[in-house]
Amino acid sequence: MARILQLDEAIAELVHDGDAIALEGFTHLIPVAAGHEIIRQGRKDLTLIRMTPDIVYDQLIGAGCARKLVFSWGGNPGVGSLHRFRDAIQNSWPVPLEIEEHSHAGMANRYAAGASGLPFAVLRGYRGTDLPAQTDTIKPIECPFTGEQLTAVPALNPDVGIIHAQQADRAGNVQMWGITGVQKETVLAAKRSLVTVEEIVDELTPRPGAVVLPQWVVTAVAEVPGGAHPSYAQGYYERDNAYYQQWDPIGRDREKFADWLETEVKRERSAR
Amino acid sequence: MARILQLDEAIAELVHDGDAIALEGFTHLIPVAAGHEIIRQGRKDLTLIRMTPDIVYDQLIGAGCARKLVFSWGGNPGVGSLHRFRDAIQNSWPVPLEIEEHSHAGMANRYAAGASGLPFAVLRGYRGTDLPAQTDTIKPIECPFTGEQLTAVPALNPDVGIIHAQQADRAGNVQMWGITGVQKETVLAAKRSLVTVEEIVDELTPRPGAVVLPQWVVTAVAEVPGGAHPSYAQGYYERDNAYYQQWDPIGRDREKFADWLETEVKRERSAR
Amino acid sequence: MTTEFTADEMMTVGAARSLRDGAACFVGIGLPSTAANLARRTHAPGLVLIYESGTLGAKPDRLPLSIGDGVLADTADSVISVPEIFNYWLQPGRIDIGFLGGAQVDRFGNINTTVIGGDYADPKVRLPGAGGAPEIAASCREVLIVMRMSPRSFVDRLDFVTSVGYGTGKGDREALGLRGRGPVKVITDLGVLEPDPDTCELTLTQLSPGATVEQARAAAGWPLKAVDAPTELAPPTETELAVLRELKATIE
Amino acid sequence: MTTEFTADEMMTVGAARSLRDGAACFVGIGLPSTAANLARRTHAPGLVLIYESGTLGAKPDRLPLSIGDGVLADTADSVISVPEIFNYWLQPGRIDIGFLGGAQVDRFGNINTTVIGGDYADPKVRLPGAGGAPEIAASCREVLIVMRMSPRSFVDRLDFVTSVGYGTGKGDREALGLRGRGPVKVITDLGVLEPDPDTCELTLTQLSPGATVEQARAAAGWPLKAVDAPTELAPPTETELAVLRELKATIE
Repeated sequence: MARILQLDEAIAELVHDGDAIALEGFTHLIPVAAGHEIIRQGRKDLTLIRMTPDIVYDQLIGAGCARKLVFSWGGNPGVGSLHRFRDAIQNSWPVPLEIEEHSHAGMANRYAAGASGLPFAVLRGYRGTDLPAQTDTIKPIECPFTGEQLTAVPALNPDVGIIHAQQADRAGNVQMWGITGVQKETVLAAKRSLVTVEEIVDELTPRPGAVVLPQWVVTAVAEVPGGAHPSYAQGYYERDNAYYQQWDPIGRDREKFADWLETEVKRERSAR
Repeated sequence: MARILQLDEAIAELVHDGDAIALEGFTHLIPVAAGHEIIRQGRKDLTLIRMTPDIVYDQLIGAGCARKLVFSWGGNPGVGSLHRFRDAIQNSWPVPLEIEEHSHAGMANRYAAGASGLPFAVLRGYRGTDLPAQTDTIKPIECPFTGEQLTAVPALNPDVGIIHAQQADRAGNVQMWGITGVQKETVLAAKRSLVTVEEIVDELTPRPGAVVLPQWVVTAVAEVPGGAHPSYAQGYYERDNAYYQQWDPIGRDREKFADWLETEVKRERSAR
Repeated sequence: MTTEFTADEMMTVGAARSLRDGAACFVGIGLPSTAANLARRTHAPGLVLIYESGTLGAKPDRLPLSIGDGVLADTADSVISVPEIFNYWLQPGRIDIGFLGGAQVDRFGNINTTVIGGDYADPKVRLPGAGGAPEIAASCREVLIVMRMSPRSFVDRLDFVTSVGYGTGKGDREALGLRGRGPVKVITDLGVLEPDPDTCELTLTQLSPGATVEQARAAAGWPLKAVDAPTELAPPTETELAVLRELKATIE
Repeated sequence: MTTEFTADEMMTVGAARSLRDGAACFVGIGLPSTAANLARRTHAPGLVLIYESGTLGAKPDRLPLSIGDGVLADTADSVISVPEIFNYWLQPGRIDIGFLGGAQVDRFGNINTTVIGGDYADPKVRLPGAGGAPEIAASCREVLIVMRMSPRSFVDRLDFVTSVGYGTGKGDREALGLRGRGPVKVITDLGVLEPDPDTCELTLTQLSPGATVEQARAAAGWPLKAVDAPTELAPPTETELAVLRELKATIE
């Protein structure tokens, strides 16, 4: 049932203003090109969901696409802060940004509950921390058998789940390998899904450690070689660590960021 | 940390009278040889846990090893009833058998909760059925966010989890492939674990679809070629469908069963 | 000229015809697996077969002998754990069609596969139990029930409710939070029953070739309703029969 | 003759020495990863490295640059999903040792990695947030905290409790249902703090070579307790330093 689309077609069709969207990929296979296409198409009022908002979310936030961020760790890994994120929270620039903050375990369980068709998940987490006081979506729950106090978090069911994978076949079956994070859960929890892939192949060859998403749970597949850059795609290319470093001064400065938006994101389009 | 033991040593050391034990394997990789060794060692008062109690549990029950069965589907697949199981329930022969009955989804979630260190799991299940009235370990639970009514089941944490796998290496890392059911959860949920394997190899070669259990979560490994017979071990041998057929008349008759115990189970020992 | 066929063959063919191409189908062993594999080889090559052992998209080249047959794992798009098959795939309602059978069914499509006679603690007959059925009945978008009709199996009152169809009637599924539509067809040797749109009571809507409404009524343990003029099911085609028999031959 | 070494090198070596051979260790990027890989190359070849990206038993031949570095997946015993790493592996308490750092720590080993100054809605400094830390702090059998001492980071009162050490003192962890032991050591550039057995208050028990109790007290934002005669940490050995520097060279 998955349709093979161009990236711009897929974003135009699947992502609407006001949607809650999740771009996932844990260090590996981050769907950056899809994020840039969302910026190019000028989407607004998005709720951005992601365990580890990093550069691509800093860019979406700086471009004014987001009204809310749901997350568990926000930073430029190994480099420092996300300055567009901070500017949005602290100065409402370019638009105000609401946040809903969790831990990794909480976010992972929220996706798993979403994928499972349950309204909530139970975990041992958050107890004794200051997070529950700031986040409505963390509540205590009691074990009906032992009386023990645990924590409940509501399911995440994004309007659109977007991930990047190494391969799809022509029917839209997807295969990814290496670190696969919460990508399966993101697609299964979402109402609609887009998988950008390094390449479309005639046949998927089973591989150790591979995660396969059958075509009938994927809405659309777009072939976007290099679509995870500056993150990496195991078997295709390495992480571009310099890009992460170079982002820091750009992100720090509104003007440099505006230039980046004008030149880099537009350049990418013409390169496609 | 896994120790490589002989099967009889492993059972002697790990399985005690009165323990709750789970032998898992979903059609594939059923740890039958381990079950027979438990019969040979004459364990008593066991709580036997298994989603699909089939021949090996019929044998353990008929041999008088069990006082309780926790299960979700009891039958000789494709053949018919488990007669030793019925004789125990209906006639307390050779000893009374208590039952705790669930659905597959409930049992799978109970193992998953056990593996997750949670006291219970939540699922959409059992509602409207007569099971909750017969089973103490099914309770309603309300979503703290939506108010929706769901079902809670308590975690399973067997004293001993026993599975069969294709391979282990000399450090006790285990690899299995094909249909792997709830075997990972069984080992992770159990206080102690035994993995019988077709062979111990110098090095595990990663395979598509393989599940790996690292040595530090396995208590003991025993090399038992053919240890899943009459079920099958993918890549090693096929299911012995005739054995399942032939079990029916043996299981139906107390005397034939007694003969089987005397001859077959003892014969197996001398064959090892 | 039509070839001779058995009532079981008609049931299997009827079940197979109910499977849309491209649908994802939760398959149990026996008739459902035969019907699904027949459909995949005839009108529904894109049917997605899912077995509760964790095989997604199995494409067996012979009939599997068990739900955990190696041929299923060998030919699947993906093999996943049993907790995952129930939690990520069945429970959220992403599977289109589930097959169920049982020892007893009632007029609202509720099913018993647990105990018959006596009471739960001391039954006359102890059946295998629930297995995956309660959650298949709850969560598949649609359920197909396949059972031979007889007054002992189509009963006025179940001895035990293992899996819920329409409960005590229309609206019960919603009240219980069951999100699938429930049993949309009961395929029997004598014909097909479908829930009445207003009451959800199973009603005879189609007859197998040669069967009559009276036969069907005699085979039900409650006063079976029937539509005014049940249609007659088309007999198995030559192709359906040939493929079905070829499939069955692989397991004999 | 001893080689010159930096305070950071001493911290890393101190952290590495705290890792028992055969232990399963939940590793974050940076100093913890360096320490764990140093330990694996010196006294603890059987150390099991677990990264929250889902790599169980990674054996990287160079220092990974991120917790999701490809070298971790390539060399792991098994790569699993992120929900699984938290639910099946961290939460049940099967991981022996977790490393944590932070912007602020208090006298009971509670940690802040969320906000500094102002309030939550309008902070002076917005930090990355929780990540895996709260559940690492809750569920690892033991926690090692590694942080440089300064009055800005070793504070009397946290601006935000992201991860719980001993809460407000002895007994709090049990009352909260946190099943790991909590922070057993805080490894700093000046020495090592350990919880007092009676009160769980962090107490200076060991000094880095050349450091003094007075220096440590000046670097803490609360009146730091110290045992009567803190032992002095052995300086890094030639081997430790050589291996450490070789490791660091792989990422420069």
